[in-house]
Amino acid sequence: MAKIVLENLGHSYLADPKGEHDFALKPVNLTWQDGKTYALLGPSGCGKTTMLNIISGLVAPSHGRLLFDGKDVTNIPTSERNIAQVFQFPVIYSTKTVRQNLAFPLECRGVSPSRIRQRVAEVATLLDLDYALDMPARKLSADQKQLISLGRGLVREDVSAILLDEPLTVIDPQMKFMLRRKLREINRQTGVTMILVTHDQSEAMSFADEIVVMKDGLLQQSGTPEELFSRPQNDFVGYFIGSPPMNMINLDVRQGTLATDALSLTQPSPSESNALLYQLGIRPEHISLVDQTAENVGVGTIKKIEHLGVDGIVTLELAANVVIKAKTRKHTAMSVGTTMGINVCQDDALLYLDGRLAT
Amino acid sequence: MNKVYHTLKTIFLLGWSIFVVFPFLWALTTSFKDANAITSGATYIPWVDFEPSSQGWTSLFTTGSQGINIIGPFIDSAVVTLIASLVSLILGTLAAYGLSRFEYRLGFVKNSDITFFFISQRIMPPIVLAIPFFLMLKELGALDTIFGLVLVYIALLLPIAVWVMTDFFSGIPKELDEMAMTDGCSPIGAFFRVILPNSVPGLVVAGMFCLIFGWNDFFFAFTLTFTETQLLPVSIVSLNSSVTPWWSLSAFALISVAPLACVAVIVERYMSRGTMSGAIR
Amino acid sequence: MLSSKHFFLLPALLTLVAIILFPLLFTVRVSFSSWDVFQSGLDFIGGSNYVRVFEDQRFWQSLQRLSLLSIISVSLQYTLGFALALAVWKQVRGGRLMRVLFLIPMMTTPVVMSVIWRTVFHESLGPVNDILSAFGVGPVPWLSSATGAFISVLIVEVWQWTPFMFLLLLAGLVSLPKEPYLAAAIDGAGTWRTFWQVTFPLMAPITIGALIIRLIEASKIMDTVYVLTSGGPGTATETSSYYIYIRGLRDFQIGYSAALSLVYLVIMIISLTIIAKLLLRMLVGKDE
Amino acid sequence: MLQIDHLTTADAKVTLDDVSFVFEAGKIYTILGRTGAGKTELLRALMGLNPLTVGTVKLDEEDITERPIRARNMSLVYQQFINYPHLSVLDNVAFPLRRQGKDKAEAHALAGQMLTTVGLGEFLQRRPAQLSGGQQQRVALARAMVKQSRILMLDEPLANLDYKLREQLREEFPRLVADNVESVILYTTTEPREAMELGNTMIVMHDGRVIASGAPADLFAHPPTKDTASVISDPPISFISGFVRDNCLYFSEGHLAPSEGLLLPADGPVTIALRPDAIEPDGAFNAQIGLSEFSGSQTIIHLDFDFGRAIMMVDGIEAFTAGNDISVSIRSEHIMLFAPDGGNITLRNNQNG
Repeated sequence: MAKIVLENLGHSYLADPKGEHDFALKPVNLTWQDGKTYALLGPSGCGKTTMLNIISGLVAPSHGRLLFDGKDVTNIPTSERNIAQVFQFPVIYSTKTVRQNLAFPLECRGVSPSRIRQRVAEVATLLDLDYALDMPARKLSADQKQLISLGRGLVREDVSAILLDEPLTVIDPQMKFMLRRKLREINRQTGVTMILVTHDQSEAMSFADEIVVMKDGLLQQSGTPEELFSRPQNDFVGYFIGSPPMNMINLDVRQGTLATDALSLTQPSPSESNALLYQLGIRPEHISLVDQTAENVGVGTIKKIEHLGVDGIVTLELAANVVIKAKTRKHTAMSVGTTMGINVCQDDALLYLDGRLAT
Repeated sequence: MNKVYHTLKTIFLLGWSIFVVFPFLWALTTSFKDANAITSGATYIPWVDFEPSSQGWTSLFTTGSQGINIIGPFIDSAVVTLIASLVSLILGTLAAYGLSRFEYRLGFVKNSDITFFFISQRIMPPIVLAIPFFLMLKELGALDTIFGLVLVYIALLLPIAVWVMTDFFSGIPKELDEMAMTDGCSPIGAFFRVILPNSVPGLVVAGMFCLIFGWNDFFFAFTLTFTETQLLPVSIVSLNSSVTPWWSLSAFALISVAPLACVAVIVERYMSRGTMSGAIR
Repeated sequence: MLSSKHFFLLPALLTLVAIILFPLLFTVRVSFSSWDVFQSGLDFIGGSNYVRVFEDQRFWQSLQRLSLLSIISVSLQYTLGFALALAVWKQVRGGRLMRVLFLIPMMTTPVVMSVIWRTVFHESLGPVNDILSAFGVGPVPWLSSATGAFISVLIVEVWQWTPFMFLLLLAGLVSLPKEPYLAAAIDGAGTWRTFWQVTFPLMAPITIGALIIRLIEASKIMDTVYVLTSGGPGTATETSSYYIYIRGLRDFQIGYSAALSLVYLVIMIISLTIIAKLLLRMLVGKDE
Repeated sequence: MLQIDHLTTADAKVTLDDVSFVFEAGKIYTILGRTGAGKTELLRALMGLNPLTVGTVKLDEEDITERPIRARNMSLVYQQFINYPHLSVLDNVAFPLRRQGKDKAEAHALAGQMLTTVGLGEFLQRRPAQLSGGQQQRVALARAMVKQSRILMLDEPLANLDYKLREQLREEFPRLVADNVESVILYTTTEPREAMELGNTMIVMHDGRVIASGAPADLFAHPPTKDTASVISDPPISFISGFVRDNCLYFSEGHLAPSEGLLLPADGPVTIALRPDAIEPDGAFNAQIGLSEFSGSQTIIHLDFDFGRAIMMVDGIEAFTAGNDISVSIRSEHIMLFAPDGGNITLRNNQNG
């Protein structure tokens, strides 16, 4: 078990990076605590896989250092890093039984047979694989194979972290839910740090204590799901976290304040700002639709109602052709064409200057 | 440990390289020798060990009693191999596509049985077929002709083409031809407009295997031709059994293996790209 | 009802049936006749040719020799080919050149190269004995002793066909996925364990394919033998194909050689099927 | 109008079992079902790609069951991004037009227009392999739409795309197909939200059969069977096997379930279905928190009751610590009852409730 520190860590696949653009991963500083769950989240090509490969030791970073519990492991080979990894496609030793698969990492390390037996039994119980121990591993289903991969990491008592590289991709949709839950449970029971790489924000949110959002090799924001959701540091995080994305409404400078015709929410104009673009960011979930009253911060006409089951997404057109989306459970009682009052809590309306959250 | 391993690997690779090139180098140096240089025992380096002579090479292009004409056999070999390979490739590709996409049934015979029938022809020892071939070609008046050999070689190469192309086509998603058909192609049209243009790697690999096995065959050429048609392998063997002019023999051998040795470059490219793995079941 | 699917299959199928099936059936018929130099034509003598095959010691010995030769040579080709493929797999410097070089022997004509090998193994004028003598060994009777001739054939076969194994196995290696190797590194497996637990199982299907193809081809060996040793000295390197060739096309015992070749074909098919099943069970663990 | 009657297939891994339906032009039908429910098989059967053992396909009263694929005037977008690898993007989209006999200039003009519509106007000369997954799928969509075929089928077209890309294309989809007013549009998916968002009519498939169909909101509110309820619920619906005794509903012995407004069936076993929104914090039921997951603006809490497990969904971000005890209320107006054989038996005093 270990604390993982990324110290000014960056990587360029080019020998001589000229500028920002040449970096697959722009230098970052991050600290990951022992025993928590983390998610590296971003669209394809965002650098999350490069970061994972650096941590696993597949790629040696061109810049910076990687520390496990204060020890510099930047140039130490994978086998000596005490990490484990679960891949997108299940990797098992196809000629071995489940038991032999789980025992393999310990055998490689020369652990005594009695200790191996004990550890394998413990881990098998943890994974609910007791019944399958003597089956050939290749006969198991994809989600069970993923558990075996995980188990090969868990049997090692010295394991610092388990890396999960989009492990739910090939799992049946019905099983995804179960496996995700299983992963959380195992984290709670064993206290092993887990790092998940994914492009699916809901997967990241439901899994991780803390999420690292990346784009174009650049760290966008790192924080708890709550933080990312309620205070996205920039417009990309606002877009990427949450579905539908955060509404962004342009503001004009009017006599020292920022205002829009769409909503009667004003913001004090920040002094000494030379930003070109002022925007108000509001989560669709934070917009409540009510009958029109004088207290409303705005009114809008319903353009579209999408049923998503329990809740629905309502598209509204406000004044000055501003279109926003709101998420509600009362959508079944609404109809297209009606005009609704809009309420937004002042705290839920965030100010963005050129796409960055103004603090 | 790592160092020892690395050294062993280098020695192994080096040793094998020498083993591989040795016969070629020996043939090359021998081809420049004359009778004196040969009968005085093994020698290796021209000018140092022996006085080089070009008679081995010139004799190949001289006609008459002293010469051995290599041009005739070379052309015959090329014509037979190319025609047979081409026909096999065309027929084999069509059959492989059919077998990979449609269902055929003839009583209890299914697709897999037909595929097996094609491929199993490789098990057939040439000797089993040699005598009936001989009689059949004699019946057709095709003994000792290019036509007769082409016919036999098609039987020899067709299974190879079917084998490689069946595996190749099974790697092309069926959805591609289905899509072509929904876009308005007939099954035959889908094959020619969509599948064939995307089959170049498979065709190259299959074609190369046909060329290799066609060009290198000796047995059928040996039993089914005599004087009118002569392929390279047969001519060199007949040269071998008469007096042994090692110099001509070596030059002859080098010329006859040269064209296909060049093919190795192409094979390597396809192998490294991984396009070949589909060709192996 | 000639639908488009027949357009694809029929030309090849009919061609092959026309060229192969009739000769094969003809061979079956001939094997029941006494066709030879003195009596050409299709009479019917029942199964007496087959009885003669089962009493023909020289044939059964040639079959034993062939089995020994193919098993040893294919095993060597596989081991060496796999070793070479592994060695150049990740070789960057000079790798390309070496790959091309290692492939060349399989592109060359076996009989042509056998002609060269004959000069190489020549007892007094060849380079092998010359080099060996420098180490105080020899002269080795390469082609004139039974063991020497057998080993010579073996060397030539290995030289010629190891590249084929190399080709199939390397093509397999380059298409292997990366993750299992990373997993093995993470699990702490060394080179040796990684090979046996990851590379070898992943390569099992290709291994089986390659071994079967080579065994099939090796069982037909005859060109090399014909040129290199003519089956000699005595019958020391006489393989089944070569023996049948002597009976059929040299002695012109057409009927008898037809019977021989059919027995040989049946044995080939049966034993190769068994070998394929055994390999499948050993390497892939399939129970069917 | 497309009418299918008693479609039944054999052979394939998943078989269709007596599927009948009538599709109208200009509407989008989403076919929802889990993997292996027979969605793809239905599309393939319509296309003529899977042989039918029984059944007929009629397009505008004309029987086309035996018609060859190329003459069916249908198009299909696959889950994998399938395009012609050897053709440029423009030629890919022009391909079906050329097969219809249009000359090159006309085909290219129409294809170019369609590609502009799907947002690929600047990539006309690229090869499909040089595009991203989302762009490749747009090419496939353009090619399927450019023909203006009578039936446009999409087989989980977004399944292999990144989450956000999926969201974006889903949003654009209605606009993209807006021109195909003559077409019946069939769209398969495994995701209930996608099916409800995109479909005018939603068709639920299970085990090779159509088990329910109708307007998405209606189906969601009143699923006719337990299977339907379970297929169309995301997050999952919870089932608890309880029973009815003396006109009272029980989760289990000693655990009375709320039933105001419900007309209960006769005494006997019954399956009680709880949607995530049927459970709310604070109330008379005690449970242990098994796990709490954060998803968008909701928190999904897995609860372990004495009588079974259920999932609660709470708006907003709230900390629920796993392992803690919690009291919750269960709202009877969101309860559904199913007979043990799976059929819906929920009856309410007030049907609007």
